[in-house]
Amino acid sequence: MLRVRDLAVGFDTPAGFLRAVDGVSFDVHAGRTLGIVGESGCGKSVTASTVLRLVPRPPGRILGGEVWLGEQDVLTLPSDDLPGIRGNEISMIFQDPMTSLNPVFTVERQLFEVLAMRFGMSRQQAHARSVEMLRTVGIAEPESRLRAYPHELSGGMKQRVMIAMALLCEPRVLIADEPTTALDVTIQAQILHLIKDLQQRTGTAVILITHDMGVVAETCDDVAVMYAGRIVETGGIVEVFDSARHPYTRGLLASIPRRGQGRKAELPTIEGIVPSLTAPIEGCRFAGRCWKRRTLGAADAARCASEDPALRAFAGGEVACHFPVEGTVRPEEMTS
Amino acid sequence: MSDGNGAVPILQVENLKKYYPVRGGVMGRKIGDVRAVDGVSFSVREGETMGLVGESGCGKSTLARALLRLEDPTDGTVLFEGNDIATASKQDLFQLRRDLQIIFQDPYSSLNPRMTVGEIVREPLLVHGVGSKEEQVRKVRDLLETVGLSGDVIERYPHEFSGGQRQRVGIARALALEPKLVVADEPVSALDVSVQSQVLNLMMRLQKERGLTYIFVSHDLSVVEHVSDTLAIMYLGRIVEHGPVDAIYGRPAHPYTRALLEAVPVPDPKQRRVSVPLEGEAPSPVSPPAGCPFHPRCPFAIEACKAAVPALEPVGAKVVDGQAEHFAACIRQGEI
Amino acid sequence: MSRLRLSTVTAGGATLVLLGLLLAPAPPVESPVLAGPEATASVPDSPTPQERAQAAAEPSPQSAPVVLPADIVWETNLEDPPIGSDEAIRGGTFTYSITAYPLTFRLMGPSSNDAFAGWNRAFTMAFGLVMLHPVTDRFIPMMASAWSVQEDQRTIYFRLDPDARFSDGTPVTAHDYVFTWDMMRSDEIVDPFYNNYAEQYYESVDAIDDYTLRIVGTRTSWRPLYDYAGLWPTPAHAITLDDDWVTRSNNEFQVAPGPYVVSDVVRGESVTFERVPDWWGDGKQYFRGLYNFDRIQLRVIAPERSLDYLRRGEIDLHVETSARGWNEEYTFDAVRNGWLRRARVFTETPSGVYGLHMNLQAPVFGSREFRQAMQHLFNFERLNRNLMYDEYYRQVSFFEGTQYTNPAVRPYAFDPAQARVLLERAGYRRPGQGEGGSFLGAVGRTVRGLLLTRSDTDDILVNERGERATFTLIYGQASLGRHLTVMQQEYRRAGVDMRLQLLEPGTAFERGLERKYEMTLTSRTAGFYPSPRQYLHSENLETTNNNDIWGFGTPQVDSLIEVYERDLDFEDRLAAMQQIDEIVHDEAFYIPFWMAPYIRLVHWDYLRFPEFYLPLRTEQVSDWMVYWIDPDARTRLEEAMARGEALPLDDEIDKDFYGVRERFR
Amino acid sequence: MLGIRLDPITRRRFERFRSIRRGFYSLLILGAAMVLSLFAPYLAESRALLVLHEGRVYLPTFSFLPMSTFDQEPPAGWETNDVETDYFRLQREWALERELYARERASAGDDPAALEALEARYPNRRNRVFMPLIPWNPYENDFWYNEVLNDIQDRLEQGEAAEAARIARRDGLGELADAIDEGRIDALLSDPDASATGTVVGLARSGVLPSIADLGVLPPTPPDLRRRHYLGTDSQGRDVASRLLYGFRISIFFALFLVLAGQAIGTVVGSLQGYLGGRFDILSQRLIEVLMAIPFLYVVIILAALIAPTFWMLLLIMALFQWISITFYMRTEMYREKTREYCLAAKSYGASHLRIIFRHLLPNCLTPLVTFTPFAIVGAIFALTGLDYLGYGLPPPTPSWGELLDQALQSENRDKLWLTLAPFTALTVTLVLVVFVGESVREAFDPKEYARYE
Repeated sequence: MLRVRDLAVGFDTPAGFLRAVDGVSFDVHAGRTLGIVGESGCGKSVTASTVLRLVPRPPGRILGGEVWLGEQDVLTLPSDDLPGIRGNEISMIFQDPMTSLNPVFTVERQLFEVLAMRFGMSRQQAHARSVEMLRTVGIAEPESRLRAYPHELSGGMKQRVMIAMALLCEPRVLIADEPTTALDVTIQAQILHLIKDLQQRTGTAVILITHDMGVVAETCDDVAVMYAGRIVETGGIVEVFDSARHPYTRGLLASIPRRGQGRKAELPTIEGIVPSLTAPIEGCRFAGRCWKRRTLGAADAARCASEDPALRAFAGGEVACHFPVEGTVRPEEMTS
Repeated sequence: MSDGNGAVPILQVENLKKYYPVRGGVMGRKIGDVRAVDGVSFSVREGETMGLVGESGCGKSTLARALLRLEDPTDGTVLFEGNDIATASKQDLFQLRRDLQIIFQDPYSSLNPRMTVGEIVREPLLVHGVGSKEEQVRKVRDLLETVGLSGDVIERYPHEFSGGQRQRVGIARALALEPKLVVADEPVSALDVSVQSQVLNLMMRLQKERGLTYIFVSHDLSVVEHVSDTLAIMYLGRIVEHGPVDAIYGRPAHPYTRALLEAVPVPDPKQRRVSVPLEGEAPSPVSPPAGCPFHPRCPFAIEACKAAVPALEPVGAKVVDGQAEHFAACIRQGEI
Repeated sequence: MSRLRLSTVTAGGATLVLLGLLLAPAPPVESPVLAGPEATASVPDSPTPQERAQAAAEPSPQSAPVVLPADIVWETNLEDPPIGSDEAIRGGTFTYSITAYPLTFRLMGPSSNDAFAGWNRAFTMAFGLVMLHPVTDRFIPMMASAWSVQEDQRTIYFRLDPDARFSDGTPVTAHDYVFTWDMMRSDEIVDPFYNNYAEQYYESVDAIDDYTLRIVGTRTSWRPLYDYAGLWPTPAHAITLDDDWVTRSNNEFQVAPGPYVVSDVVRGESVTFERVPDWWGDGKQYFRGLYNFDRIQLRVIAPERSLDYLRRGEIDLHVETSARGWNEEYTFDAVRNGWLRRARVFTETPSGVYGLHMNLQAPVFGSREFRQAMQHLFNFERLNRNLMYDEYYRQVSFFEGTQYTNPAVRPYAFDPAQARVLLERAGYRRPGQGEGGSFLGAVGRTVRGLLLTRSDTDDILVNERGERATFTLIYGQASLGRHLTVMQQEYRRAGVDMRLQLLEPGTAFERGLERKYEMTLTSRTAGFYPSPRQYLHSENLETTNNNDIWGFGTPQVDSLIEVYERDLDFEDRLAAMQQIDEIVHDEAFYIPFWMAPYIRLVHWDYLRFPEFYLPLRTEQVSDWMVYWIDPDARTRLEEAMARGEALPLDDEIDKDFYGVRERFR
Repeated sequence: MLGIRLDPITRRRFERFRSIRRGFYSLLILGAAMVLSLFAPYLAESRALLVLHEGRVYLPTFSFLPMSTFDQEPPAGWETNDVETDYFRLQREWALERELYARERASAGDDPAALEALEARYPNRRNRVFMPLIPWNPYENDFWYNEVLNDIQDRLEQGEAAEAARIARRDGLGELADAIDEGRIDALLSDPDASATGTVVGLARSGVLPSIADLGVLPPTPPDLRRRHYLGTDSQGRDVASRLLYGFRISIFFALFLVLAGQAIGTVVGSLQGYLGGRFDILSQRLIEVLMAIPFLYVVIILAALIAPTFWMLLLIMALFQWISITFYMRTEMYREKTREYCLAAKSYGASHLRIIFRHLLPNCLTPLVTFTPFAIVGAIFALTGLDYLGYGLPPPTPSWGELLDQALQSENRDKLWLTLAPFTALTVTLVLVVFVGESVREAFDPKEYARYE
């Protein structure tokens, strides 16, 4: 449904030019959910917005790559055609529903604009459709909610309205950028459930961007793990969670406190910090923090520092590591 | 409630209330109350960690701040080593503050961007006039090294640090006056998973080394379970369940606790939930429902739940020294 | 610049409106427009409380039947020369400018005192019983052919001119005067000024027969004709006085006894007067040579554009009010060729008090020597030469422009050396030069120099008590700022620090009246007869808010004022007043400024004037219509202009028939 | 940077400001002009900077030296001891002696007696006067243009042709001096074509001697290097350049003091409102609203009419109204900033309210203060100029731009371009510079990049 190839995006910052996304490729299939996970600053949100060419300029710049939506490359489209893509073919839900809804218009007005623009609906038609859609996203008393202004709604409610808006146009691809981060766990569960439910009904392809491994595990079919502007590992959800090959993915999964892990025991951590993306990086981006590398011989360790690993196919997925991890690893090994 | 296993209760909270007036009109007349914290009682034993869990708006942050009298409580007592913080005089409070410190959620807004790290950590020492200038500087270096930052960073400004490092600075500041009790208000919520584990490890190490008592406020049940000894679950300004972590996680007595635990997404794709654990949203604290505040969402609610606010009652038979340890505020706790 | 004219009549006031011609009162201009250095403000000139009480105590003569005294002696005056010229040629249309279109043609009631009202009064309606001859200063007949002032000095009998007719042909009778008085007192006219005037000045107005009138004033006066002959006839038959009168008569052309009536108007643009055919006054001694035009058209033209209209030939006459304009603008061909003529005609009218006033109650001005020093430091010549084109004349007398000036009084000459002597006598000396010499002083001056004010007040004189020779001058006329700052520099050079404070004009005026100032700059208009009591009598000292702004008053002057007010002998009065003039001069609390005793005229060659140009007592060209249009000259001018030829030039632009200028030398 | 350690935000903003060249250079120019204007008495002053007389050095800036010091002739009516030396004239008088000496020395030959007599005739030729760049103080009335010809005329009429020539030569009227020296003057004056009135003024009018054709005029006079009126004189013959300079000094410092005072009060009030909140906030806010409803200019005019407005007094009056607007910004800043956790942190270890406000909150709330200050300065300059224009500002003869503008806009001065252009240009340039600074500051402080989405 959506094929992204070698996407690269950079930003001008006071500290210099920053390559936020550097050669990212992935596919999304109809009716499936791709989770893009990673820690803050790894480039996952930039990737998502670049798919819609929503890069603020300045300071942002799309450096290269292709985004194929069917037979169209979104990145080479004339900018006049972009509104036809946005909302219609690809919709997006943002993390903060408050800033995504216009505070001076009622919900109905905002939904009406979408419907009028996309389908040329009259007010009556739009109203009926809006009520129906709000009901679909699980809003009780949709008639009265339509007359509400965004600030009169709770966070969960606003996110539901956002989803309703995103789905009004029956998009082929839905990008959800941290849709539940601002919400409580119980509400999060409801929203995630809603997205899944709707996806099953409409067959939309979903890209779910999140930093929460739990949410990914709960929702996604495929997962792509990003680190420092790159995808370091990708594959089916079970494969990645059960037997991650990349030391980073391993470390990430291990550092989450889990039930029954032993209370107050020391948690495995990934030491160090994400490298600065303003300076060119030689070799593997994770090399500086890699626990695996510390277990390697001098020659192999030097290779990590000098040679940039490409994504290689592995059983059930792809991994960008010269020395992928296999089997089980004890937490202490990762920490040392 | 006295000590169960030889540990002394360092903090005893009785019927603590914090109401915010709702004002209106030109001259700001009071027209109502927001009952952010509505009659909370619990105790914490020295050297232990009490987890405080709840969803946004449940009053847990307000409670944390009221404990330290960053907000003046409306009613109730907060006995710290026998001194009532809630009514302490200015001078007494000033002295008490040395023993009570707080760590904040947002490592960005909790550090003054215009002060160097050294100045930030030194401020409490300056305010309390601890030691000479040289001693203070030495102490600041020691503290920074204790939290895992090199002493050379004192000249640098917060923006030069990552979120995890900033949180370490915040911890160093909290430790500067060598407190006995530290309230950690969502200390890792804003951090990435890999960093989160680093900070949690640090906090646990400090507790061991310094015998600190923590009140650990969080909405992340996995984290709380990992670090806490006892747990209090809040809903709409009240504690609905309180007791040892194992007991609560093992056999939650309150339907809300149960739903909350179920809502947490587990980072294991093989354990996916099928249904949504809890419908609806928490009502506004301005107009809480009559009776049990949870009854509108509670799957087990009966007519009697609407009648009166249920009190915390001991759960099961486990009693230590004639005192129950596990409490829940549900009239049907035995039945479900 | 001709003196800007503010109506000087006040509540009950007998001051001149159109000087000499009409004794009829006019309400004060409501908001005095102050323009130019000579602008003046007026202040009430009301009867003192004592006088009013005195008048009230006397029994009213009204109760007796009105009969002519048997032994009545009629007076008239036909000996004085005519006002106009015998050479005058009748005919033609005279076009001139007014600043605003009239709001009404009435003379009483709301809005009846605008710029146009002066013309209306002078040419149509407000024809009083007698008038003052503008050259001899004696009363001459106007509507009345004879009069008789009784011994009580407030009862006057008038014999009306039987020829007098209104413009509709009806004879003017004594009843028309009674009607005027009734009308002035009526509520229907909605005019508090006239209501008040009629009550305060007239005890009774009675018609003895159709042509005999008796007027009784409210109080004894040594100038009863001046005070009580101001009524004009109103055609009782043409006016219905009711509640609607004010509105109805707003735009009504009035029936009037004068030589002209309003005949034609273009709303917002012009008003035309037309001469009454066979006007009854033609041929009367004092109307000869006057009112020569058949038509007078007044066009609404902004003052600053008036010269342009003249140059285009759209008006016949322009009065230049700016010294700069007079000296710099008349270099164009029409003037050089003698097509347009310029004349600066010297006249003499009371100019009132105008200059700097020192508050005698202010400590700094307590010393007469100090005040005299201030006089000697006033460098009028410098101001006149360098800021005013040498166009003005120093005012000297307290009674400037009246018959009571003391010719012996000379202005204080600019003499800083003498001023220094006087200042030293008053105890003021230069401060020691210590500051300037010492190192610390030098540092101090440097630091101060670096700050915001120049360190130029160091040389201000100081007296023994350490008080500096400093005072504040408050003033309301912003346009005078430049003259004052030049003065200020002159004073400063002599070691006197005069600070300037510009106030809102009304505030400055009030502060003067309340004597809340040290030095102030104000002016007062004056009547034909000076009224020294309100300015100089010690009775004013007890209160404020009167015209004695200096706080002056001595028993000597009080008694001189008594002489002036009570003595019926002119010589005695003159001696008293001249003595007052001298005392005021010696006391030196008033630094007289300057005046312009002339009218500057620019006119086309065909507009002709008598050899004396204008009568002596003329304030503005509408006062006396002595000029005329010469048709031959018009032809001659048109031919010369067509051929581009010059006409013979005048040798002398200044016209000083009465030797007015000599008095200022 | 200047030895002061700036926190990184400030430093970044400052660097950003510096990188905006227009604003940065405007600030440099303004700063230089302000510093320079502090030394105005050494730039524009009728007192000489230095006089060398008979081997002695005089510094007239620091002391009153009467005319007798240098045997200068006083103006008519004055005594030598009373009047301060006219240094500008003295300079020309001494220069004239040098000139004449040089001329006569060439023809004197080598006769020692003649040389001695010559030396004695020109005793001042070795003396020197050093005048400031603009040899006029802002108060001095120069009526030379109108008076010098009359002066010469008087001398001629009194038969003092030599003195007349001396004056003419001294004041730079060489052509006229030559005509007198060569005895041509009588012929010229009696020729009606050369002088219609038979006077020197008439001679000037006819234009026969072009170098005096512009004399005999009343102020305002156009720019003229001969008298060193670089920008001409105003309607009282005062040097426009000098008045502009002093006017600048007063305007800019007045504005600066006013804004500083206003911002200080506004910051304190606004901070307290924001920090304390509650009743205090509401009550003070209502009070401010009442105060705001008072028409400020009108009040100043009324007050100015009641008390003599000195510099500081006017400053005080205007400061009473100046502080209001900034309180709104400081209040909201404080409201926002006090909820930040670093503020709570400070509270948690017992920092006092004052410490929290001044050490922690204020430095983080200064953005509106700094960004609004340049615009407030513009407003203050405008207000002062406006008041002066109306005549209710600083009392005359204080040099001020508003007063100059007022003169320029008088109808009789409409053709005197220099009068209009000088204050207009000065005002425009100053305000544009300040606005440039302000815009740049704002840009430097604005965290937003002006980004555009496709």
